[in-house]
Amino acid sequence: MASSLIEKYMRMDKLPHIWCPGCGHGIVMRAVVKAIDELELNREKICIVSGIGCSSRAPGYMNFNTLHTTHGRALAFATGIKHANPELEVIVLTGDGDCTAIGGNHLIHAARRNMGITTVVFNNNIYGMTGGQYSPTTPTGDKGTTAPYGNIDKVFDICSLAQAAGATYTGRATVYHAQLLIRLIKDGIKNKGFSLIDAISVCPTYYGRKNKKGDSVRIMEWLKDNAVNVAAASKLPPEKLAGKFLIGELYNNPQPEYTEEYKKIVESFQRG
Amino acid sequence: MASSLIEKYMRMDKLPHIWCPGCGHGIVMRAVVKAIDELELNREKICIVSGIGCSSRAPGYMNFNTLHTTHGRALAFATGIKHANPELEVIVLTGDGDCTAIGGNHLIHAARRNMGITTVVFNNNIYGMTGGQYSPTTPTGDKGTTAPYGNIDKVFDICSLAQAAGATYTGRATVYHAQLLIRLIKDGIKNKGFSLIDAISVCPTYYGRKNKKGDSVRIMEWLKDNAVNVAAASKLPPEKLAGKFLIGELYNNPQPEYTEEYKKIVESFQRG
Amino acid sequence: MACTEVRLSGSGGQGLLLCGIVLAEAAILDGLNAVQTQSYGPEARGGASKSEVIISDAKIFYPKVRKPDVFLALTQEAYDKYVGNLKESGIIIVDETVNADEAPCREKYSVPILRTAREAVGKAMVANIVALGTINAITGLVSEASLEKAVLNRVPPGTEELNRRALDEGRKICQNLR
Amino acid sequence: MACTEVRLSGSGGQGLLLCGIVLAEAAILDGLNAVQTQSYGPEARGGASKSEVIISDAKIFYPKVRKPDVFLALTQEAYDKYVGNLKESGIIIVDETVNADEAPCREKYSVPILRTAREAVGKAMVANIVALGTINAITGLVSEASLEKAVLNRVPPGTEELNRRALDEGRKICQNLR
Amino acid sequence: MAVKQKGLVIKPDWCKGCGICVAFCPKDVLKMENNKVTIANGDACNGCGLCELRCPDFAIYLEEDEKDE
Amino acid sequence: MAVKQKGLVIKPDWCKGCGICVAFCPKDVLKMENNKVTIANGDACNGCGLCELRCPDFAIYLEEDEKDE
Amino acid sequence: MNDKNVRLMQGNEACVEGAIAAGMRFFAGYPITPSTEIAEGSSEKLPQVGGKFVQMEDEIGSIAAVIGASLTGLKSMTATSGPGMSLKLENIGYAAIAEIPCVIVNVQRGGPSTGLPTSPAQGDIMQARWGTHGDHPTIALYPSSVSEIYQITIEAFNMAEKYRMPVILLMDEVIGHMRERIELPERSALQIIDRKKPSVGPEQYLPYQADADGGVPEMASFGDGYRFHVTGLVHDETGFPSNSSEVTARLINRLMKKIENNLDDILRYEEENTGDADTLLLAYGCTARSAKSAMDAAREEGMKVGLFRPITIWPFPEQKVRELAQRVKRIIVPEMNLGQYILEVQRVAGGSCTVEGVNRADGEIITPEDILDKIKGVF
Amino acid sequence: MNDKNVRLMQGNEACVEGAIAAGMRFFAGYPITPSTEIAEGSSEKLPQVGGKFVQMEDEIGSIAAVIGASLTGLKSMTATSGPGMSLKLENIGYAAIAEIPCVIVNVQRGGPSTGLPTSPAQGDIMQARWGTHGDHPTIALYPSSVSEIYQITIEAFNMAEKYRMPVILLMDEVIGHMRERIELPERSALQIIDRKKPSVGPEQYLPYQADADGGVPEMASFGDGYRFHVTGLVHDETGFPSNSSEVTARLINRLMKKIENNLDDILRYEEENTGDADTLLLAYGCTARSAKSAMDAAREEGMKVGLFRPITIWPFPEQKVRELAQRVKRIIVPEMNLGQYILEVQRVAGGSCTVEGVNRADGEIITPEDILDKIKGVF
Ligand SMILES: Cc1ncc(C[n+]2csc(CCOP(=O)(O)OP(=O)(O)O)c2C)c(N)n1
Ligand SMILES: Cc1ncc(C[n+]2csc(CCOP(=O)(O)OP(=O)(O)O)c2C)c(N)n1
Ligand code: SF4
Ligand code: SF4
Ligand code: SF4
Ligand code: SF4
Ligand code: SF4
Ligand code: SF4
Ligand SMILES: [Mg+2]
Ligand SMILES: [Mg+2]
Repeated sequence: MASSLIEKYMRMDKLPHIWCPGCGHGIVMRAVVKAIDELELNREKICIVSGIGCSSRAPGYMNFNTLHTTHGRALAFATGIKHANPELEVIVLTGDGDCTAIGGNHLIHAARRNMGITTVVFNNNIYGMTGGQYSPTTPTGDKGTTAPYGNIDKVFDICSLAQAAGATYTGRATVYHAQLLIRLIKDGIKNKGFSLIDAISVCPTYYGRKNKKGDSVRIMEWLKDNAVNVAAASKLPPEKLAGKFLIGELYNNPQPEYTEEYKKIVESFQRG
Repeated sequence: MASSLIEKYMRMDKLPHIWCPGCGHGIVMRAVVKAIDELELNREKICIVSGIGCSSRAPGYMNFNTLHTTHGRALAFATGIKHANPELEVIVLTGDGDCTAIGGNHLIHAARRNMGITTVVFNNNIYGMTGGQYSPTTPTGDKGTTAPYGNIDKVFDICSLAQAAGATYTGRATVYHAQLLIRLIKDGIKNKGFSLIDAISVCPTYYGRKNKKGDSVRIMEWLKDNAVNVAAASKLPPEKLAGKFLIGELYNNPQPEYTEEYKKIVESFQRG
Repeated sequence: MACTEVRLSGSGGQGLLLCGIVLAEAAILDGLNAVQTQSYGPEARGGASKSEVIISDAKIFYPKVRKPDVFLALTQEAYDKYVGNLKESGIIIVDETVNADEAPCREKYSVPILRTAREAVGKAMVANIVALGTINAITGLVSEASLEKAVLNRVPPGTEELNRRALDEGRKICQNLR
Repeated sequence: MACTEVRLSGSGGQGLLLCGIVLAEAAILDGLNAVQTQSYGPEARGGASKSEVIISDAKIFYPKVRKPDVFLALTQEAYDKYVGNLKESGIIIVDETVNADEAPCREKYSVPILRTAREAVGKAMVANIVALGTINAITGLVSEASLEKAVLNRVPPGTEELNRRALDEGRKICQNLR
Repeated sequence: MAVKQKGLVIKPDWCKGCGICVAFCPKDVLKMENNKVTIANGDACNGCGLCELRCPDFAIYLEEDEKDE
Repeated sequence: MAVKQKGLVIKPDWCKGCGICVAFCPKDVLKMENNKVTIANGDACNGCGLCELRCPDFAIYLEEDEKDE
Repeated sequence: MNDKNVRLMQGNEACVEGAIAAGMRFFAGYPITPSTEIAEGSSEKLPQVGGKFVQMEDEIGSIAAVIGASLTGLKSMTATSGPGMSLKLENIGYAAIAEIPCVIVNVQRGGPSTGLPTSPAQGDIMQARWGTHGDHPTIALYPSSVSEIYQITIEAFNMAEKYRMPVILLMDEVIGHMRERIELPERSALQIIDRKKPSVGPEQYLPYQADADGGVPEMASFGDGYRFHVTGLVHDETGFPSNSSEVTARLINRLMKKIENNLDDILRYEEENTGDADTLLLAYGCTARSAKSAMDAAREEGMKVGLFRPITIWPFPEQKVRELAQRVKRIIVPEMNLGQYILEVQRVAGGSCTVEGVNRADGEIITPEDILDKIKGVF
Repeated sequence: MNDKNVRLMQGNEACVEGAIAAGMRFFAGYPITPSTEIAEGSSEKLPQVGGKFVQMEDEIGSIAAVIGASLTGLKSMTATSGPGMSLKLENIGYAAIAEIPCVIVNVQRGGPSTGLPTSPAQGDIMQARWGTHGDHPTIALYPSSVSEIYQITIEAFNMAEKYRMPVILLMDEVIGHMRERIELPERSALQIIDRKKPSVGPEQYLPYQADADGGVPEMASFGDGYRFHVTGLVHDETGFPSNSSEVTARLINRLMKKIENNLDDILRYEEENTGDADTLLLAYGCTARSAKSAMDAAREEGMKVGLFRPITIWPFPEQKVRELAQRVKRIIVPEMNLGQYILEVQRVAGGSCTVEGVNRADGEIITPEDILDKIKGVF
């Protein structure tokens, strides 16, 4: 027996999952099913799509229509799914590497088209699956197995990037702030267009170890201490915000969704 | 005989170029050499890189180290060049399709790394070379040969996208505002990190014709009437800005350049 | 006529592609076989361009024109570039502005196609349709009815009358010739 | 000894990969040939894992262990998963916490490797090095000197003393055994 | 073989011993034992559900009242 | 075969007749003839160089004074 | 027109028409010469029949979207040329291992790289078979006229749906771009094959359970009420990943067997004058048209020349070619490449006759004379 | 160690060491199992020798950056596995036509698609030859031990630089990941080849002018003072695009001839016991190790078994295999795929002997017993 939420939505025969002890991905995955549960969505009409990575293993555990694609391409597969059947609620679960490194182009274009897809980035600031190489979100100066002398790249703010590309909903929460995470995923799903939730996860095995940041508990404490809710942030003096990062709903500006616009073209022929 | 600028910097045996009458790309190409000339750069140390497209033919006409790569990949080739020899002034000439459709991922990552590359986008809002398909910058509602019923996609603001990704200098000018264009390219080259100049060009042959926007002269008149300089824009009431677009320097925030940061790692071993 | 090879040439914007398509379509309306091909390449951006048609009552295998029986050139550049390989028994039709003095073949017609379009029809753009009228008047490759039908099939709606006139004027030029 | 196949197994975090590498390196220091391989796969994320070494005075071609001569298991899971295929003449060395009652082979040693690491050396992490000491004391696969040198080659700087002690304690366990 | 107290359920075979629930329980209800979580002080549990919310392995949760059925 | 007047040079074989220079010359110096640009009113030219700046085909330009040499 | 079904049509246009007749309701693509008209035609026609078109950001996204749409129940296609084909290969492998029906059109141009974008070439023959990594089955079809493009596009969809796999349609630039007479069959006369839907309920459904013949699993669509899992990892009958060597062997073998066991159904070819031929021309696509002319000319001169034209070029029509090789003295394989398909012909001929190529990789199509010269032994 | 040059080294590590010894000063890559250690090792070692490492956003960017860096004068390499290899193909074609030296390592894993990411396979043999579109030359090398990886990586760089082309280094997961004894040669004993720099000044320099032998043009670097143009379009000796069929034929033929005319230099192989053999094992990579054991065992039982191990697997050692085929009764080709290299062996054997495969595509390596069974005719 597991909790009724898990029993209801997970593929019980695949659990316990393969993720390492303390891996944040389990917290994010639970947040996704919790959001689905609270929205009372028709599960037959939910399609969960991922790429390749530790995070991208999530769909295999989730009892919906699930698709595990190639590395970086989840959003492009999802675009085909949503366009083919706009009735489906398409949710993409992806990693920081999957979504913003090799998959960066599909991200900005799905956002630009405002495709009706909700993307949840399991952002652990590292390539977990391949063993700890730095990713586009590994903080500058941190180490990875391919950055033995410290990463000199700048990092993406995935939400800003998605917004600049055209996303109509963005938000960020961490695995410490799991309640907020659930709310943002719900709001992201409710937005008809392209939504992106940057879910700050934790990879104790590679990111934590390589950077001597300790175990999950210590990293989560760090997340707790350094995240500032946007609402609070607006009231804080700049010096209080130095070195912190924002969580909460960052952008919400509904605009015409792609498949609804396409439908108008198709209907123009059906009427005619 | 042609003007001394052209004689000096162009491969005279390749001229006249192949672009259509009124194609804006020639104006942009001239602006690039003019900027180089005014900066008095050492031409042996300039490397011009392009992808594939009408715009990407430019390097073939320019008498520097020139590289015509594969569609969308100019910035990735350029990254290798700049990293291999940071002394080179690397300038990427690309199209809206080349840079932001198939090449979108390389754009955001070159920007993120703040690679010392100056990118000039010959942005004619269409795929010229393949005959007029809509591009990520074709205005919503406009037609292309693959958007016979009007484009339903939203458009990229290439400068905002590059800035969100990490570019440290961005600016926009049009072929009507060629003087401004030259200045922005100069300032972009002067910025040590990643610079992007969105050069609004004109494709009378496909974009103009498909959208009944008239010939180059008419399109350039439209550009003149609808561009607002950022400096002026800040003083205008919002209603005056509706439907207009901004030109001028849009962002300028120098930050450590990639190859300079890398050099520090290498030097740490040379000292040791 | 077992198999006739036609090469239509001019400058990029003169609509010779359409010209070839219409001719091929007319042949098909006549119950013949036809294959139409054209040159692509960077020269498609202006400069000389050509469109080729093979018409035959038998099946057509090799699809490219090798030795044209009929050659049209609306510009000097196109003429110079594509006049080669003409069959000795071939027919050359050129706009009056084209110098075809050295033409290698038997029949040669220099006709005011561009001027007719501009002046008699009043639209330079329809020179391709004028040319079709002229070519067919000279060669009789396809039936007049099919040619007209093919033209009307392929031109933009609203321009039917204009094009019908262009075809007519094209035909007429030849009457003066004979 | 023509060719000895060694399989070292335990749970993901126990450092058996290093254990295999050190053993192979020691063999090379002794002038022998050695090949070390390991299991990759999703099980690399925790669960049982193994590292394998073949040591031979001749060249080694086929690189995978098929019938181990020496088998180490630090956990029950690893034991159960990898005990198969053992050579009848093989040697089993298990941590005292592992139940190896049904072991299919001649020689079997149940030794307090994990406890020794924890208590005698004071660092659970060095169980792999303790195990090396034990294995070599039992099998004499490589020279003591080479083994120590290989350990010191491969452990993080600053931990040399700790690891030397671990090796020593591992050796000692066996003295009690014999 | 679930361990229960006050609606709090632990599924030890799924627990990977990361300690997250222990660290962030506001009432210090939980503790680690042999790399598995156990209930140290069940009476103190306030049913806030934070342990469930943050357990990456779904190994600890609050039993729901069977209200809907 | 360049056409010159008042430092203004036209290179007719490169001119593609787009009319940009004509349309945007502030002094109405230029005009189209047979799809090529020509100088209609050379005396009016103020040497602003806008025609050169915007000619996509480098077919019109102002001759530089040979100052540096 | 006299007969309203007779038309002048461009090859690329015929591909769109055939696809729509076959039931295509989804197209994702990225423009590239000389295939662009297929995307353009699809963007125009699909909304008219309630279908969906999308221009993706690149070719990788296009094939990915096509696979996603196919999994959602729509017959799907993409079209490209060499450079785009090279980019699609990873996901074509995905479609092969995950058994997703789709059609990929490659209107070939001169390569490698950007090469000769507007010139004809037949340089992607071997790529169609071996381009993606790993062992995988391949069906590739190669029409040689406009009307055959129409018909073979339909067959491509039929095979894709029937065998649940990607089918590659190789085309020549010259046929894609030329216009030719086509007689469109009545819709009712077309044989259209749809994928087999699950015959069992969601509880019993195993998405990768071979059917009774050991071949093709039944296919549910996302949203149908069957909640199944699809992955590009090696997987068992349930669709979930497995590392077992047994499962792997079973999967890979079944994938290959889908083809090997159905060669009779999959292989399409045409032969002419092979009965008494001592010289056999073996050619595909536009080269076969030149070969046909060359054969006719040679026959007129009394030479015993035959023609074998594979339409299914992959799988290779091994048995048929072996038989022919045993009957003739020599096989001539004209190709607009440096010799690709000829390698298989040589392999299968196994020394029983001479096998010679007529090759051009210079952007020009092989003429009947080129082939005739070879037949006559002139070089 | 006794001899300080004797070491225990991992295959992937040996690749990095060999590359640096060969003069590699640039690496761009994207992590993928089982090749990742090559990127990791390069990121660590390159800055120590003044070289450059960059982790790109994907595999396409990686090969592009490698080509850019090579054009700028640095010896450059990238490493990947099947899925990444499929993505790199378009630009590998670019390197072929634009003649840019570079080394591409493919540490193979089970495919197609994501397949079996951590299992060994030899499924990308044909892809290495035919993966990219269009006709192009290919050199692919295939080491079978850790110390051979070191040495062959150097050879890969040498051939890349000498022939100005991409060279593919195919590796087995099992050899990439295993650790083995290696004796590092003295640096001074290594033969390192650098590209030929222009022998003429910038005014005379034609970047694609064949050298005296009709082969490889001299190569300037960007920034050297030669302002040249490089394109992936078909181009003439000046480097500028051309549509001429004559130029095209000349270019493509020269590219192919660079290899055909230098087979003696390019082909590497090893043979053992082929003198009296009636059964020949033909195997590469880790499979050759099993074949060697199987041969030894068979010889002990008195069977006349020989071994031919191509190290250069492309170009195919055609003449050598033909000779051997004429001498032996049968050739056995063990491969960890469904039969790829065997197709070439069959073609070249042309019926002169039996050619049989021993195949596994299930994630396990072929054992000596698998091969021995085949030798003995047991199945
Ligand atoms: C085309 C391709 N390139 C590379 C890989 C190897 N690869 C698998 S997962 C991964 C990175 C995963 O990182 P991320 O998306 O952040 O997920 P995480 O494992 O950290 O959750 C990489 C590089 C691959 N499978 N396919
Ligand atoms: C991989 C690949 N895909 C597609 C193409 C075809 N292609 C060539 S240029 C181009 C678009 C060019 O558009 P843009 O970059 O805006 O340049 P423009 O021609 O408008 O100046 C396309 C799609 C190609 N050459 N390679
Ligand atoms: S490696 Fe990192 S991301 Fe992957 S399962 Fe382990 S902790 Fe999670
Ligand atoms: S097609 Fe458009 S972009 Fe290309 S040359 Fe002509 S006008 Fe310029
Ligand atoms: S429900 Fe709250 S109080 Fe109770 S154990 Fe969990 S976290 Fe602690
Ligand atoms: S959070 Fe979950 S897995 Fe971690 S210790 Fe608590 S119950 Fe165990
Ligand atoms: S702008 Fe240049 S090309 Fe256009 S008309 Fe003037 S001179 Fe001619
Ligand atoms: S220089 Fe100025 S004034 Fe003179 S022609 Fe040119 S645009 Fe007109
Ligand atoms: Mg990650
Ligand atoms: Mg454009």
